[in-house]
Amino acid sequence: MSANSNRHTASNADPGSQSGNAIEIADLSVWFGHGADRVDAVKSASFVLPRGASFGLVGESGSGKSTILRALTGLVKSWQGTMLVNGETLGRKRGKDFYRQVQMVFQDPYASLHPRHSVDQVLSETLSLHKFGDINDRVEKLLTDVGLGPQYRFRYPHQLSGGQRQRVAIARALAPSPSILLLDEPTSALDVSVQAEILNLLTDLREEQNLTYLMVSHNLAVVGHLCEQIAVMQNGEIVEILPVEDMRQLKSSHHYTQHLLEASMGYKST
Amino acid sequence: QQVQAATPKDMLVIASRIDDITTFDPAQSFEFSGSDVIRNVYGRLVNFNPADLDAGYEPELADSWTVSEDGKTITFTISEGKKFHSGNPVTAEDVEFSLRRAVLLEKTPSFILTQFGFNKDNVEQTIKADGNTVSIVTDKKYATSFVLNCLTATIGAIVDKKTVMANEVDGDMGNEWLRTNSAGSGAYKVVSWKANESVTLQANEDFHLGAPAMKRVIVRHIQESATQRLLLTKGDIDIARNLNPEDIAGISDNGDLKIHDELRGRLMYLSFNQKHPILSKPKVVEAMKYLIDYQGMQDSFLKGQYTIHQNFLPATYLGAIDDKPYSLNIAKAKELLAEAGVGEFEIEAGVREAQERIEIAQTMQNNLAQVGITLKITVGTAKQILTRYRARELDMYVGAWGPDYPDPQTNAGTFAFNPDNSDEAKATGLLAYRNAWSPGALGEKTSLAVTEGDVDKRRQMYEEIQREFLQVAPFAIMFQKIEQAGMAKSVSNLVLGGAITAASYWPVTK
Amino acid sequence: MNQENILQPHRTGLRSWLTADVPTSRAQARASAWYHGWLEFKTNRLALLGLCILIALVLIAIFAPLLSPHDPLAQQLSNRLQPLGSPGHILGTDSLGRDILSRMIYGSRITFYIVGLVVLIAPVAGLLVGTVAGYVGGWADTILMRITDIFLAFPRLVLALAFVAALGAGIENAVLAIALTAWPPYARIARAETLTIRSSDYISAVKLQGAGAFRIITRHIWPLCIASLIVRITLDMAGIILAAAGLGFLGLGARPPSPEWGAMIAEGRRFILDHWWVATMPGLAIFTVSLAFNLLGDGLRDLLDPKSHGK
Amino acid sequence: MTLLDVENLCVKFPTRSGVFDAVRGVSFSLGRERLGIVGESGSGKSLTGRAILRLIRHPGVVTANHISLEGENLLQLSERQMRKVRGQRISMVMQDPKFSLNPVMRVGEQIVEACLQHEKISRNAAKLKAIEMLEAVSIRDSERVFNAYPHEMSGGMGQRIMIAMMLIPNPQILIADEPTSALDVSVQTQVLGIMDKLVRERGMGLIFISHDLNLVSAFCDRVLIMYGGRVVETCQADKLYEAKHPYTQGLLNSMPRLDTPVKRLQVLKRDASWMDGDIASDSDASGKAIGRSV
Amino acid sequence: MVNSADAVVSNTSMSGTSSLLFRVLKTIGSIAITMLGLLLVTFIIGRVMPIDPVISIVGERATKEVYDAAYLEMGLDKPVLVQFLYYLSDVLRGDFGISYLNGAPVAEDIRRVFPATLELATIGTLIGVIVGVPLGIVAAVKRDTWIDQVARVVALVGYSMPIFWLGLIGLLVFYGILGWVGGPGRVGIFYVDVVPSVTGMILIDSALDGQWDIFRDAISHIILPASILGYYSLAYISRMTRSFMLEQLNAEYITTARVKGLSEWAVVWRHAFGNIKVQLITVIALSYAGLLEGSVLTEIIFSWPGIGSYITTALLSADMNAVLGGTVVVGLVFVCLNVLSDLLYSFYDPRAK
Ligand SMILES: Nc1ncnc2c1ncn2[C@@H]1O[C@H](COP(=O)(O)OP(=O)(O)OP(=O)(O)O)[C@@H](O)[C@H]1O
Ligand SMILES: Nc1ncnc2c1ncn2[C@@H]1O[C@H](COP(=O)(O)OP(=O)(O)OP(=O)(O)O)[C@@H](O)[C@H]1O
Ligand SMILES: [Mg+2]
Ligand SMILES: [Mg+2]
Repeated sequence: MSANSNRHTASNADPGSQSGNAIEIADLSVWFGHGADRVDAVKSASFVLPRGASFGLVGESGSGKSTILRALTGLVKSWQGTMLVNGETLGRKRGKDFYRQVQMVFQDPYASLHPRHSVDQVLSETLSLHKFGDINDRVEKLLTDVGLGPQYRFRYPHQLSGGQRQRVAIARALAPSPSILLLDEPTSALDVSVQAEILNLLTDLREEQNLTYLMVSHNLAVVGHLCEQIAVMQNGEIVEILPVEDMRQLKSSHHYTQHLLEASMGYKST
Repeated sequence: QQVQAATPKDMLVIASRIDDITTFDPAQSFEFSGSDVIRNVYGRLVNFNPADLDAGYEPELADSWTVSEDGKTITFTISEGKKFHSGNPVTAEDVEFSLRRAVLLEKTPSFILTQFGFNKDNVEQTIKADGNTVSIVTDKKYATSFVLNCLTATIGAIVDKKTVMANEVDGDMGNEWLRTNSAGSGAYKVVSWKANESVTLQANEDFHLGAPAMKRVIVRHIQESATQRLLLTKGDIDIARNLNPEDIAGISDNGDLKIHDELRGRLMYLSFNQKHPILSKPKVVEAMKYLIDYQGMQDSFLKGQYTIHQNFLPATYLGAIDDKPYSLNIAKAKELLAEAGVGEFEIEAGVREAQERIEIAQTMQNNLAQVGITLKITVGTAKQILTRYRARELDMYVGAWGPDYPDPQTNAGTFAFNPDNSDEAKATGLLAYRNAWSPGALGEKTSLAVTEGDVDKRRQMYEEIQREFLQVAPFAIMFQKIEQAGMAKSVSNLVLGGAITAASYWPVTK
Repeated sequence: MNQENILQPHRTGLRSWLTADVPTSRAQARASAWYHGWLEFKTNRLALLGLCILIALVLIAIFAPLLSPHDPLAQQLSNRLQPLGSPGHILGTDSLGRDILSRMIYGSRITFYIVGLVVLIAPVAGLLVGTVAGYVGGWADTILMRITDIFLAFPRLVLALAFVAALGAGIENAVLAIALTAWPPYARIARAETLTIRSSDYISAVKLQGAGAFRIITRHIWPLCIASLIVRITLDMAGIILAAAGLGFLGLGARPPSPEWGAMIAEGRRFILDHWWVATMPGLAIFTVSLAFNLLGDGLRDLLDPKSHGK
Repeated sequence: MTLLDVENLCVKFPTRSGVFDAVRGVSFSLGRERLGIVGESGSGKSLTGRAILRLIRHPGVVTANHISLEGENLLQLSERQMRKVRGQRISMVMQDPKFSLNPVMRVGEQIVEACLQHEKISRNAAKLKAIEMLEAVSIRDSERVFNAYPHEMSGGMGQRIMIAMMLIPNPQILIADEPTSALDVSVQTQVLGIMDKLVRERGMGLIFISHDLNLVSAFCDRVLIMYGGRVVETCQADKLYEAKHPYTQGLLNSMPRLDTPVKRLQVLKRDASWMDGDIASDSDASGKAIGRSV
Repeated sequence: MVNSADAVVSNTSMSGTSSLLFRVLKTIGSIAITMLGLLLVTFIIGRVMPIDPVISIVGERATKEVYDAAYLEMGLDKPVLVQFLYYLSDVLRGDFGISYLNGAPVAEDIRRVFPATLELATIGTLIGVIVGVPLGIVAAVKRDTWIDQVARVVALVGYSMPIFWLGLIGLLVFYGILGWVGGPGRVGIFYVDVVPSVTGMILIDSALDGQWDIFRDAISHIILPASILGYYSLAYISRMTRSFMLEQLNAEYITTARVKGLSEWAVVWRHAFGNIKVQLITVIALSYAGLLEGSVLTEIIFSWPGIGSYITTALLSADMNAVLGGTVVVGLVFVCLNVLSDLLYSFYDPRAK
């Protein structure tokens, strides 16, 4: 596989960031079930994210993109390999310290908010879990940060649109002031106009707070907009890692990537 | 409309609560429904004639008997020509075997015999057959009437030795086999018994009083009075034995049916625990007896099924008296309580889950409240309440007592006899003990009465005992049971056994 | 989605405070949520009817001394088993000549007491066991569910009797005994629900905040399991009241002369062929209560079910 | 030639806070062509499709001046007659294949059922047809899929099964609600090819609902742009990029493009005036109300 | 590439066979554990009861020697654990001891009373299902109309009117007044003990024996109590059916079915009902198990010698051997039904395979 050889290219690609890597993943394998039921969802994946980088994971459905994020956050327990976050090796258990550095935004804004908790409850619970003081002020600030006014503070999810829900989910992820944000298809459930708002928000936040992004998407255009580097996955393996510029110019060495790029240029009536 | 179903002419179908049957072995059976069956299946040395219960015991399997000089030995001459269902003749050997067996098996009712001094070790000497006679030797002199009355009890039934021993398992003297089978000489034999379901009896064509008219008797277990009533009115049964007063009233104007009343031996009483500091005051006990609405209850929810009776010997028993000094008198009760110097207090009554008893308790509660006594009623299953009663934990008990055998001793010996009142004695079989009451001189009189050979004297002694008992005992005896059986018009000659024995099916005709 | 109409003209008054699109404080948000719930609930006529019946019954229970024409305990043996509509006793009298109407009125107190206690215990216990089993999974799940099965497989009466045998008789213990036999089905429901909830993104999201199992179960899972439990409880309500009466048979329920409805039915059962009203009137009372609970339960389910808020 | 003509279609839902107008006076006509409908989420695209088939359930209310299928007003048909229209004459591919297939019925059974509903042929013949149809939507392992349950299918397969099922009775009109959203780009091409063929060779009318402006402009003949329950603009598909309505332009601009990167995406500024415009307001809608369709 | 997703799917479905054995083992294990727990609890209950088991056997007037002998014979002097093991080995041999109440081995009694209940409960459940399921479906389809409300009230009456009330009134009307059905008991008095007991269920026994008169008579006796039990379970079954159906009728695939032009009948029965079968099985199994536990009051009113009244009578007279024996049998049946419903579950629901 070309994945390992590309590893260094990835870290070289971002000279402007502070020293050190935000995420280093080496030889990560993840599986579900055991015995005959075993599904190998990720097979020895490796990549490196420098601080402040924005990294995209693309690939066909079921290729293990989400699984990598879930393994990183400890939601999946059965994995093997090495994972480093801000220079520290991750064990099986993740403490609160870890969650103060790494947060995740889920794909479906309709499923990621508790249907009986108001925005206020969601945010203040998160803040109090991380032992923050002056929760009131912080909640308001978070809401303004993600572009929701204080008028949304006491609403319940069913009173919000999809885009607004996704903003709340982002605010929740920002609450512990993490340095790394994992984004699992944050806009795929939204329509284009709302997608644009969320993408702009993410761009702004990254600039303001110097965040590191690891983003999963099947939409190359979205990844291309937000990321500097992308990894292409197929069937649990990372088949290629390439800078976004190469992608735009359809320069890729792997045939699957090539196929993906071509197809995403749009339907051609025959 | 469908035609009234009717039972066949030669079949008697009885609805009754028979869930108390545990066995048909006369040496073990100690329940009402069991004794009904056993009375019809087994002969005894002496027995009651259903046509004339008041006449007392008469010869049955024994032709005659003699009593020795010292009054300790009774010798029975066994009558000739009577046969068991198996065809075997009834012999002295069978009598010897049956009585010894009852002692040796040591089942619950064995006390009825062992109270005469028989035990495992001495039965070989004390109960002996010789030719066609059997002699029994008691440990001291007892009233002959007492001994013979006891022999009319279920435990006095004579079993067929050959048949029984042929079915012996592990030295149980046929106990297990007799549980569900019969080996008697009576009018009927047991065909089948399904617990909580039915008992079927088949007529014995060779019965020494002639073949019974009813060839088959089926007793079905029907729990509910209302269900019994429906079956009766539909003609699916001939006799319903557990109708409550309301259902009796409901069928009273049904032209096809009639109601048969018979005074039984069961008493309903209240008792007061003498361990209770207040209840142990004689005046308080007396006040209690004035707080019972005897008349009111007899005329309402007990209507027709209980009659006021305030002494421990049921009417028709030797020595029974009909004194009824007490009636509801709140003022008098207040007076007595004031004399005793007690104010308001609270007591707990234990009642088992029988509706009439719960209602008696509630009536009591109502009356007690009027003199400032709070009655807490604890309802429980029979076993729960009895367990506490026996452990002398209940302040007050709403009880019923049925005599074990047709002799005054059966009740005198439990109501008015309690030689050792200490907790260690554990004489839980005695009602006096259960209420922590020491009858004192009354107890001695009771012991004396059983040895009195002269019947009239003996009667007088019991009358005396009862009159005193009525005054001092912490028992308020209230009612005697009247059994009301609803039956088809055509059924006649049914005798339920009065106060002294069980039902007889052989005279019944339809 | 419709646009959020932020610039709504400001109205005054309590109603507008409650219906404000933009609540300004937690209290207002909560009150507003309740108020909206109420508005939605109100549209369900039948549920409203159920609520009214229950409120009426609660009022009857509270004001029993004022409402009942007679002392519920006053006996009059000479006046027993009076039929419906007899003078002074609209619903007749029972075996001891007590006024049935008065007894039913007082009995509502006991009924609510029983129902209240059981409802406080059984579903909570079931919820606890079910959610813990469902959320924690693995061994805890196996053990808890086996225990649930054991209790479920036990004849209720036997279990209740054993329980009371250990604790002693009395209405409180009877209620405890009923609760003890009633929780296993709730546990099963709660577990099934938990299994679907626990893998959802919003639970993952709180896990990512480092929240512990206790917090997730109590704050996040419980609120969602309640809807289906409510339906089940309201369906069980009649059963609970009658179970208390059944225990009365074993001497474990209310003590006489307490006018507990189930006990009244049991007492009246002897006369059912000739004096049917003695058992039927309290039976109708139980029917009314369970109907009311049932209607209310259906309404609450609609209200609480997160699916009905889909959009 | 016009197959379907819809005039002033409205769909309303009574809610606590008053009546919610989900579709407000939509009018269009469909010939033997590919008509695309685009618009943001919640703009009433799916409801328009369902309303045509009279599938809006109580308490929703559908009104229109007329919905005529080859001159026959669907609103006036009885429920029984309507069942003859559904599937056979107008068919609809539902939006979410995951929830739109019966989970406990085999895939094949569901397709055969659709086939037998309108055609008197033997079960075996129907099965053959079904398998043929599955192959047509490029499902390779069609025998296995025929005997499989929906949960064993991936999202993309589900979508193709759905399409096969709806095409099998040979409808005159197919309403396809986001039929390719879960498909891999290459399969998407094939599936679109089939629909394209049906339109061109058999003269089927196709209503193609989608989010994807690029796809619609490339695939369809005409495009309706919906906003807030109304059609705000109709244009030729190839002229989509020249659309005049600010909403349409906004949509186009807010899409990130792989070939032309921008620093910030343009965000749609919604204008209250888009909600009402040149189209008749619903108050004068005089169509026959259907109290309760289905 | 496209079909890589398909490959994953087929992969998982292939592994189904090997996990079947695992599932069977697991099921057997869980039955065993549950039964062991059940036995432990019954054993503890037997000890906890404030009733002296020795007195129950020897009678209250027994002498000290008799008492002590029985005490030793029953092994009550041994450590509790040893006693439990004794109990366990007895039960495993099918020996529940002797009933104090009627002196018979409890196992024998249960063999007699359980078939009676089984017969009654089975017919009751059948009635409950045959009426309750369509009622629930109609109520769901016609949600919030008067039909729905009537169905609700009918069900609730079944639930909240005490069962003996219904029973007695039923007897009075159908037996007493109209004479349409047989009276209390399992067969008429002439037929008692006529057919040989093979299964203990009179309907089956008489049919096996070709005694159709008795069969008819037995039917006329069972129909009323079974209907009353059926009414009771109908209440529960119809409510649950309704709520399951409502959920399905709102599902998207129902709209799909309508798009195909299917008739309402096919939509409701073939599609929606097909999806609730699985849940219904669990509900029906639970309610069947509840009836098998014995509806004491019905059995009493109809003089039906079943396990419910057996256990209750035993309870009332503190016949602990009978209570515990009955409990174990009821528990076993319950657990088996549970497993059976799980099996049916995996049979009917493709997703559970
Ligand atoms: N809990 C699970 N148990 C078993 N298999 C799982 C589980 N979660 C995911 N998988 C399998 O792991 C593989 C990778 O799944 P993953 O969700 O990471 O895919 P993805 O790349 O995110 O796809 P998508 O674009 O559809 O979200 C898939 O084959 C999936 O079926
Ligand atoms: N049963 C209903 N009750 C009330 N409102 C409804 C109902 N069904 C749909 N709506 C509302 O109608 C509007 C239009 O819905 P529709 O499904 O047509 O949107 P859409 O354009 O298809 O959106 P998407 O692209 O997300 O599928 C939405 O706001 C939706 O919330
Ligand atoms: Mg994913
Ligand atoms: Mg849609």
